[in-house]
Amino acid sequence: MAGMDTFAERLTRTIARGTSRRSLLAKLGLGMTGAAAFPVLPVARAATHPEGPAHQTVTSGTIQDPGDRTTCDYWRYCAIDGFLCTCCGGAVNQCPPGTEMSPITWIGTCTNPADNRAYIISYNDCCGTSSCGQCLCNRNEGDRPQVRTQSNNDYNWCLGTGSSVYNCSTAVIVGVALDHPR
Amino acid sequence: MAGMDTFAERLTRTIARGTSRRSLLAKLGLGMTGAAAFPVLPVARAATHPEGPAHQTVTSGTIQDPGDRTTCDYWRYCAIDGFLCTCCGGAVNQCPPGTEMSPITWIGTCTNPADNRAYIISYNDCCGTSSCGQCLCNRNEGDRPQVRTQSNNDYNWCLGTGSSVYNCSTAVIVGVALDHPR
Amino acid sequence: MLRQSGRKWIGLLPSALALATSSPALADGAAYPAALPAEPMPAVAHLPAAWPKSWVLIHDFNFNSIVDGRVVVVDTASANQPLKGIVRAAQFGNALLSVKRGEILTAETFYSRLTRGTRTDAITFWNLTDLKPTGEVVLPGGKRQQSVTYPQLFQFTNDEKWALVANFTPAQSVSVVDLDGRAVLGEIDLPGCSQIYPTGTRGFSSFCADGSLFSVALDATGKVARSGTIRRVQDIDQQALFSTPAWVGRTAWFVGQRGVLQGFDFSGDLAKMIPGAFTVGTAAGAIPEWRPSGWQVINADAAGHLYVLMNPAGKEGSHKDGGTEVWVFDTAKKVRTARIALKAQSIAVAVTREDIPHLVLARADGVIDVYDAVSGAFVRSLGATVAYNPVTITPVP
Amino acid sequence: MLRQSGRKWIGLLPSALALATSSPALADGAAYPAALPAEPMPAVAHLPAAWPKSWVLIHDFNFNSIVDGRVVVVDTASANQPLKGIVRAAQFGNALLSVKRGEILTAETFYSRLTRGTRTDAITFWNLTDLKPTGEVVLPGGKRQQSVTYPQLFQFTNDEKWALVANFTPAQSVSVVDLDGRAVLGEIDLPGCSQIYPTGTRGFSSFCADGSLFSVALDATGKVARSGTIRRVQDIDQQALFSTPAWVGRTAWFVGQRGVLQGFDFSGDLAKMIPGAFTVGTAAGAIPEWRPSGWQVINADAAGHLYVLMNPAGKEGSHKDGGTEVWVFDTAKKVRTARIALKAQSIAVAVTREDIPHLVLARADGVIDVYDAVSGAFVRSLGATVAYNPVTITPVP
Repeated sequence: MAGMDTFAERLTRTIARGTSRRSLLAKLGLGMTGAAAFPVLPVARAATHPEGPAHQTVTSGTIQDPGDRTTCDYWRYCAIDGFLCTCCGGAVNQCPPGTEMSPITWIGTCTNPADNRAYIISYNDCCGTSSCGQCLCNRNEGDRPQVRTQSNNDYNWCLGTGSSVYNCSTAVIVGVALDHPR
Repeated sequence: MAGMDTFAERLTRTIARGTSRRSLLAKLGLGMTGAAAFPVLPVARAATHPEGPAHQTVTSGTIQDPGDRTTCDYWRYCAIDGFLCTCCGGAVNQCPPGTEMSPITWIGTCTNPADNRAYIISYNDCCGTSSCGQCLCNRNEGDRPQVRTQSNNDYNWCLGTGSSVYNCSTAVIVGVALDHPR
Repeated sequence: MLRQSGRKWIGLLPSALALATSSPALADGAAYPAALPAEPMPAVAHLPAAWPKSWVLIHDFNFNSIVDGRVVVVDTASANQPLKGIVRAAQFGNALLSVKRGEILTAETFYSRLTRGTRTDAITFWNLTDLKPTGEVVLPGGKRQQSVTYPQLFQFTNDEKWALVANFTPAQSVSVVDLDGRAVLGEIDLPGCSQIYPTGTRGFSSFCADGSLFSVALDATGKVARSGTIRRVQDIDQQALFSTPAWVGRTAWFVGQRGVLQGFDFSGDLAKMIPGAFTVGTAAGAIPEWRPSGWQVINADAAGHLYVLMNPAGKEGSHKDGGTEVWVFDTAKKVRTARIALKAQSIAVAVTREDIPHLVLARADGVIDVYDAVSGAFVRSLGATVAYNPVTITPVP
Repeated sequence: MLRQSGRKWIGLLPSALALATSSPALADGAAYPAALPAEPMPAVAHLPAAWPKSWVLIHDFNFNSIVDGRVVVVDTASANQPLKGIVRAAQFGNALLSVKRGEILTAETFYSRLTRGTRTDAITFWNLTDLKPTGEVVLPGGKRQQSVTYPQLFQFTNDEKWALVANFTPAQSVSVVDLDGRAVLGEIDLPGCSQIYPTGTRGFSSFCADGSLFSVALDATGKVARSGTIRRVQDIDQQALFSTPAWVGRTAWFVGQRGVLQGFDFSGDLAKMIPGAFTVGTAAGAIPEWRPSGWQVINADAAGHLYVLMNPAGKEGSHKDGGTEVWVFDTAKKVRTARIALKAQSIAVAVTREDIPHLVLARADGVIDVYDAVSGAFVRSLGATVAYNPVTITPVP
């Protein structure tokens, strides 16, 4: 529940950050809408440069957050769609220099295999620089068609940013949905 | 010599076509300057899509003009640099629909293996549509650094066209340099 | 210091001139007495006024440079020169093909400095015969919806005299554009509803987040004349309908993520649900089960048969992976009439309107494959020779 | 017809909310009593004010979408996260790195509708710490030279207070730009001469088509104060110099297509040819002979040793194919001091200014490989993880 408090608190802060966004959300009658990034398709899991060696491993340094953040299989990416910022000059939770992080985005729920908790993951896009082109990844667990705006990852969520040009996507922990979901 | 006449005649006509171009050429003191397309590099001979089958054969239909016009080895391409228009909606001597052919360009000399004549080849670029992306080819027989403008294929020769955006390159016969060069 | 030729070079390639002044001789005896002729220039290929039925438009999303998206004109009957031309569809652009208007329309977004600066959204008109632009309509407000390519973000209505453009800021609305008048007529607010299905003479429908279907009929000035809602047309949690349907005349057939097939009649002012939904059914060889999967996952031939991309590893989250088979359905008898095994996992399916119709499949690796739609036999592969990331396919009608 | 959950979904993901209201329990016993903490956002990575000497700028020509060219910031010491950021270099763009100014400058071309419309050429200034643009200078006339990336098309002079931009229409000229004043000072006509080699305090030199080298000294307003020509500095037919030299201070070492090494002194108002050209020499194992080959084919380390990409299949037309070895030269002794065998054919070479310098090689397949410049030992590969088409490499000075 502490996790949930954190999430609710962050959600409130996130919404409070943007006035224009708040009015949009009010118009929609939604607390938080949208979608992480976009792309799609099975090519997502293929190397963008099949000739060269794949990206080498990037890990958290803590066993409670296991996995390689340059691969599509990393646990936080369960519903991501786009280039992984870890491969683009940013990090799993940071946009690359020169870009702007989208202020609102789609929220997914992914289970951390180490602590078996379901975390709320915010897939904020990074905007204002052209396609990163590295580590394209698409997973669709919980993805629904665009009619359910906040559950669809095909939107370009570079909205409310100075430019709508898409660079890459992050996967930021914003809270815990459930301490023991299984 | 008949071929040379044709070439000289065409050259005159080509120059006469463009007033602004003519004045530029006058300023330069050159009869015809520039470079075909540009690109470069050994990637030129690799398939742009290594995953898929290569382009299938496109031939002239006459044994006096032998070879596959979708491959970099075709005789007319001895000094070309760019995407082959044969693979882009055009032909070896035609730009694709939607593009504009550059009015002046670089002239190379390539030997036809069938009739053993050295032909003057004009590598006109096609302009106004973004990179075709198919059949990238670079050969540099006779290429010299940019200091010798008319012998360098690194320039984007989309000049004197409505847009300088490069799409692909042609290889047009404009005459015969020599009937039996060997 | 360096060797210097001292020779002046003015004009043509010196080597060519030097060669040309030496004494020519007949090549290889008398085999080729005449040289190849000089070829005319400038020369730009044109397209036929009536495009063959083997042609399709393929949307190239161009992931690696989304700002440079494009639509390609492809002859699926040509194994060696399938790419006929390229039309710009910049920054999550959308495209429409109109044989009646003799043009392709694109809805695009531009920045004055490619990635930054002033944003301009516009519809551009491109001639079918020369693929050159003839004009544009600027769309105000910088609100055009940007998504991975969905045909339903840019649609015709009013007998192709108007276009409808989906907006998303994330507030949702639809802009109504008079194409011949080159003017934006107005904007219809669409809170909670998305995508555009042309409906009736002059109007559209959209699916809404509460599971309903909302229809709007427009008057001659583009304002709302009438509207209506059908509740509970889909279960978004368990059986969400793929957004892009198969059109059979004014009927659209949708497939659900777990295989339901549901028709809607969009011929009247307000959409109607067609009674008698059925499912794609089951088959052996699946782990755990066959489900529809891909990007353009369902399409129809001229006779109204449905073709659905099927994936044998169906589960939650598998719906965009692509299919290894195409299943064919008779909507009158509500039965599956064929299973077509594909050479490779494919993400988009379309059916040409040729006398002998062909299936056109876009594969995840960019290859385009062509099959006989009746027999299911593989006919040819076009290779990965037309697009970086083919995501949707529109046959010439 | 369809199953309908009837559940209202408002706000958050329904599944997340539903899960969150059930009773939580400690995960996997007491192994992880605390959940991972929430992470701050928005969060954008910054770069250090002083870039490490292991960093380089790599120009990505992006053949498949030339309109979307870029320059990438790369840490050659990082095997797993070498890509540090991307800066736009649109439509045959050029870039300059200035540690003194604390910025990257790009010279680019834009069209108002990506591929058509109004053309704008401009220099844009990008901060080194956040890679964000801080301003621009528009270049009038739509004449900026567009070529496959040559560093000599965009250069500093006047202690990095001015930039020089090569123009080509095909008439040749150089625009002089006051960077801090954000103003174009003027344009120097340059008929028959190409590319820009900064010369003296405030000026430049260019190679001319008659084999000469032309130098211009500019006055404080950007006008020509003095000029001069050295005749016959190269034999373009037989021993053309690759355009891009290796810089050792204000001395530039050029290599010829057949292997001559020739230095020029650009420190004074007018360029001077350095006496004592020598050649790369020969070696066994070549068919028919070793020649310099690649795109950025020669470079230098801080100590002034030259590194040249060599191809064993040297012949007319082989000069852009890339090299399989790097040959190292001592310019004082005029001898080859080492041969370094490469793992793969490479087209660009640079040497970092680290205490232990590294060779950085861009391969034709997009892979970046790093070697010990002293021992020649392979150190690491960065994979093809930073650029689509890496063509030039600029180390942090």
